[in-house]
Amino acid sequence: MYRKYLFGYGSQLTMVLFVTLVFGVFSSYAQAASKVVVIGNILPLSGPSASVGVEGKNMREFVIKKFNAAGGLKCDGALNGSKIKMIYLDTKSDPTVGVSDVQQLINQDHADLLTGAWNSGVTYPATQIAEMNKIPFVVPVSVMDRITERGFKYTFRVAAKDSWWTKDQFKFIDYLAHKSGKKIKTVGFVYINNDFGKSFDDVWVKLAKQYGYKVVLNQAYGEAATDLTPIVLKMKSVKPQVVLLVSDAADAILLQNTMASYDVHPWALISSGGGQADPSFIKNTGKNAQYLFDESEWASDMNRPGLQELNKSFKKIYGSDVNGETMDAYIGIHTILATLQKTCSTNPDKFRQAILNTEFKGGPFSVMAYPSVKFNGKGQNVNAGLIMVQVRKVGNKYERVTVYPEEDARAGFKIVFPQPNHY
Amino acid sequence: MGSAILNGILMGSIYGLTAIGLTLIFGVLKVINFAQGAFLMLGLFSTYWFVELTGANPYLALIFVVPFTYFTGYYTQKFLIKPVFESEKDVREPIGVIIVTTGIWYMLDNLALMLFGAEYRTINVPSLSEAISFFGLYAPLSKIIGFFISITIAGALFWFLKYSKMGKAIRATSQDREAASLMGINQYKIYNVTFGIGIAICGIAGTVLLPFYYVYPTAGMHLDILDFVIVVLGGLGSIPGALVGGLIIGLIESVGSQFISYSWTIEIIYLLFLVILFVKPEGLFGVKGEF
Amino acid sequence: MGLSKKQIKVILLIFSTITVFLIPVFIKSQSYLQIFIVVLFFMYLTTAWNFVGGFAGVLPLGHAAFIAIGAYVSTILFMQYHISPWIGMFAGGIFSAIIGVIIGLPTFKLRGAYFALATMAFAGGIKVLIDNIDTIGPINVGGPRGILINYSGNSFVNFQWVSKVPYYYIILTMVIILVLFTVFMMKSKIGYYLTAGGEDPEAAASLGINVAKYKLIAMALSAFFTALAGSFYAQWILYISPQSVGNMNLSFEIAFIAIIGGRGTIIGPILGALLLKPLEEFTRTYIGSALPGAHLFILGLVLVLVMIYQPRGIQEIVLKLSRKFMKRISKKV
Amino acid sequence: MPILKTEKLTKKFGGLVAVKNIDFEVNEKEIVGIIGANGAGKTTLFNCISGNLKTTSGKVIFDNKDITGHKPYEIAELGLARTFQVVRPFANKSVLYNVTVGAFLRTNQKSEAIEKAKEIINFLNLSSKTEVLAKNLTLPERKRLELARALATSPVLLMLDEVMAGLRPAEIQDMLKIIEKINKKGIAIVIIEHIMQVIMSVSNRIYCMNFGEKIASGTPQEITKDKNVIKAYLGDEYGIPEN
Repeated sequence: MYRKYLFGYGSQLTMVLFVTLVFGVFSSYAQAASKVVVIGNILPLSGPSASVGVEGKNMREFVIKKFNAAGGLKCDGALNGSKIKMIYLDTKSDPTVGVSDVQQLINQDHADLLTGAWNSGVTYPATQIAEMNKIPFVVPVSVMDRITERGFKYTFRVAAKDSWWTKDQFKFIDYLAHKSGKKIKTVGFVYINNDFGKSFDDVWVKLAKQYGYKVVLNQAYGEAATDLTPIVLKMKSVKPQVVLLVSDAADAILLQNTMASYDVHPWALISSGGGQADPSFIKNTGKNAQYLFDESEWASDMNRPGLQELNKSFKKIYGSDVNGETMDAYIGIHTILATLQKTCSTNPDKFRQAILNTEFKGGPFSVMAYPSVKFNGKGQNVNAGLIMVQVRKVGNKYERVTVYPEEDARAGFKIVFPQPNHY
Repeated sequence: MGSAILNGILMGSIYGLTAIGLTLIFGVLKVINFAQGAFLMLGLFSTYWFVELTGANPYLALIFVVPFTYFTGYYTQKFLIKPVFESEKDVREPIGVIIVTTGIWYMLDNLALMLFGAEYRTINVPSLSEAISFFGLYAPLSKIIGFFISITIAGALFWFLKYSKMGKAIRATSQDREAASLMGINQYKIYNVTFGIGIAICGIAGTVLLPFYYVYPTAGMHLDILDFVIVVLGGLGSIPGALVGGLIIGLIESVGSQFISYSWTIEIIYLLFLVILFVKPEGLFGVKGEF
Repeated sequence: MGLSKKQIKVILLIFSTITVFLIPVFIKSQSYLQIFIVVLFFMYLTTAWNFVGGFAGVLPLGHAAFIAIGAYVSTILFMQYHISPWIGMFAGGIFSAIIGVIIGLPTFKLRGAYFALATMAFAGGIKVLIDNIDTIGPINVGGPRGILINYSGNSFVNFQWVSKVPYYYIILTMVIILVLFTVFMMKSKIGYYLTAGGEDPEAAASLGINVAKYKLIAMALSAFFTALAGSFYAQWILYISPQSVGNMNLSFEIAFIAIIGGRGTIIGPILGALLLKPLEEFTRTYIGSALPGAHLFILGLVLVLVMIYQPRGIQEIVLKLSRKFMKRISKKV
Repeated sequence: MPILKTEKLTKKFGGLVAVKNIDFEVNEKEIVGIIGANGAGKTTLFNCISGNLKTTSGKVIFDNKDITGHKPYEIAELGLARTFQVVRPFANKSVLYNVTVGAFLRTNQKSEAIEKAKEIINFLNLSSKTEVLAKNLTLPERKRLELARALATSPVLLMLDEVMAGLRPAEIQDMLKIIEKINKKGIAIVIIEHIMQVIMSVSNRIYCMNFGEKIASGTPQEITKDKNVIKAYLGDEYGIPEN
């Protein structure tokens, strides 16, 4: 009797497989060969991180359109005159999808280079696939330390890694204390319980010990948290002087507004990019976010040549200002372009050699916060530096104002510490 | 600590409000509406757009939100859920309806994503969000209003089911479908109305939440799971149960995180959920066929 | 020369078996192969889910928990104790089966909606638990950061290859074994009893069937096989995290694919995965980046339409079509 | 010698007493009828015996064993089979499949089970429907299938809950013949009916219930003459309905 079943299924299986096969053969024929360099982008275009994913995509489009319009690659070699073809795939912030995207980009779309992922959790396994296939992967954002600590040859990270972020945060606390002459004794940590938040918290705890701060608050909340009042109330009762944050966009907004509504304000609130850097954050918190410090790789008010023009033309097309996320995409894509101009080839080893031996500065790189991009042997940009912005009232609006390091601080703005309405 | 307890009570009642629609629909249709969170998101978005476009007080949005969500629910039941319901009439463990509601959830969430983008949005009404203090306790006005709306809605619904003609018909249908239809009650009409009311309550919950919450396409999902816990805790189908379930969850979250990390309170909630399911699956207030 | 229907079926079966085995020979593109692996992976998961969700007649919505258990057990054994994932796979399976029985004991008392919620809560609880636990004694669980499995070159013992081809054959073998197992099980007393208990527990009990016992057996088997897929996943993606192997959407997806295909039949879950996963992949690639959300909207729509117009799953249509097809062929040949 | 005996069996639903102090006996190889109007407590009594309902008080003794509170499947294993008032076949399975499920109770071998199932299908004149799905059967066929399935478990005692309901007179006659045929194999049978006449001819003894209580018992002849029965029951419902 089951023989009947097996045979029945066999015939159906065959039909479906046939269709799939035909489909596969056709689409591989459809791939026409032409002189283009294919850059595969994996980004969270839907799901929880969709807003940053879409922004990153906009900036990449912006840069590449201009680049192609200006005639594409101009270099000495085979690729001279080549245009860049960008392919975007959605990761949904899901590692499995990310890995499968990378597979597809490498094998089906024959991507020469890869970039993106945004979420560390996706970048981490995705770069491994790229490494196994010897396809260079330029990581503009993901900060998880371990991404560049596996001895990979074809993974290059432009962003600063998380241990630098945390280290600089503690340096900054020290600086605040020093500058204001106040003694800081207690700190508190509040973070979203994902790979990003947990990685930061681990280092914070160690650094607090090292700096001799007492940790009076160490609260994680899940991605599904609907009400952050309990954490705010706890903060109110233990009163840490400085509170460090890691958040995604939704919870950053929720936390900030809840703190304001309960009038709970530590001396300083220092966040780590992420949610607080999302453009929707200030839009949705405004005054409530005043005096918040956010660590960043870049800020729009930095006095850099060409920045205003860039911002203007970008805003004209996409309707939003250049921000930290889009700037990361901008630098990442320019690093790739500059390297390609050098090698004039898509050979991965030549790419590695060129990217490691170049110091990227001037031209499009002059809008960065730090002077240049320079990679070490592990593929980490060693120059990636961090700055601090503080949310301040400018005119009748609230803006991210660069306040640290001092030489980059916006004219007329001094750090406000401790914030005037602190507990 | 006092403020934490107060917050637990206020938030709890609002959680309860978000779950009332779910429990009502289950009580009558015996269907778990997995699209609950998506409809809540609909309530949040319709409130948001009302406030954004008219600049009116958020609670005024109710005059638009309630009919809008009511009819959305009414026609969702009529055109999407009813056909499956009918075809599954004789099935002992009907699950098709659960799946349809999940399909609706996917559709609504992603429709919102396509229409409004993934951006987070809030309405900022300082007078509502500022905490007011009494007897040394603090709570924002928006949550206090939310608390009273929740209690009022629960009470009004209870009254409606007990004394109005339609309410009696709904209760009759929930207790015995066949008997009710023998008595001349059109059971599918009753289902449409019940679904409409359930979704309208989601809409009201959206209006209540927005002044201190935010909205984006998947905003309802977090509350979805919470709502399942709440209704099972209180007893599927019981309206007072939903309120009490909400209060318990609110208090665990709010008071629990004064002692342990907030992310562990969710684990406690899950554990409690499982324990209730195993030990007392009818929930705290679950009297069969009663609200 | 006339061929009987049976002979045609034999020919088709042989042909399709050969085709399936030759796919990696024809399809050089690793990314197409990846799609085939994804399809087979889900075919396997839905078939394992079907033991409980189909034959035992309830709606489990927490199978991601078993995937997570399988993935974590084999990965922890491999990364920290250097035990081959092949062994870890079975350790994970057995552990998962035990958990399945423990969770099944009380949950099978619950009916319909409650059972669905209980399994969902169980899976949710497991995910949050892993999220909150960094280490258990000497064991490094990794909390929300997950565990990255070191890539150490082609090695059978380590269950690792650069090429996707071995993964294809492994998951294909797993699917074949599982489907054969299902076929034989469903034709045995256990299968008869399971189906009977699933269709009408009360009537089944009156025929002397200890329904709860057979449901538990189904649960244990389902949990065991699902966990094997978890271990496979870990070695295939080389990275696991509570988000990737334990999340609710995964549980839902497994259930939906099986249901759209046709639960409680052997062919249903297979067909579901065969048709839905490529569709999903296709819409995600070609629509997803242009209009985020459109692909999931389509999935929701398909789900609703299938439930309204084809509640027993698409297997019914396909069976009808293939019967017609068979008739035409046997006339012609 | 009684094969089944209940002692002061009582079942309450909340305040409602559905079955009250019933003493009931079935002897080996006997056919016993239980009659009573709708709501008299017949099916509840059945459910208490078969373990589908928990008894409130009293005892059920089957084959000299106290089976009060046993699970339905344990009771079925002991050799007490039953059918349901509303037939409950496994609708999407064939007749053979349905009956084989029953036959599996006494064997683990599939071939054996199928053989026995086929035998029983023949015995009940269903052999032309062997491969038909249960949901495509007519009502009388379904009733026979339900009977076949129960019979396949090789019971010592078979309890039939209104197997004639909804059948036409000719079909009822068929069914009665089948019941007699089964009984001849040595299987004791209990039949519930609310139409008395139909089981008069086959029953050795009859119990009459009203509002949960036993109001009379005895041979069919005695029952028809019993005052209580006539008063409570026969007045308005005696006789076979017109069609």
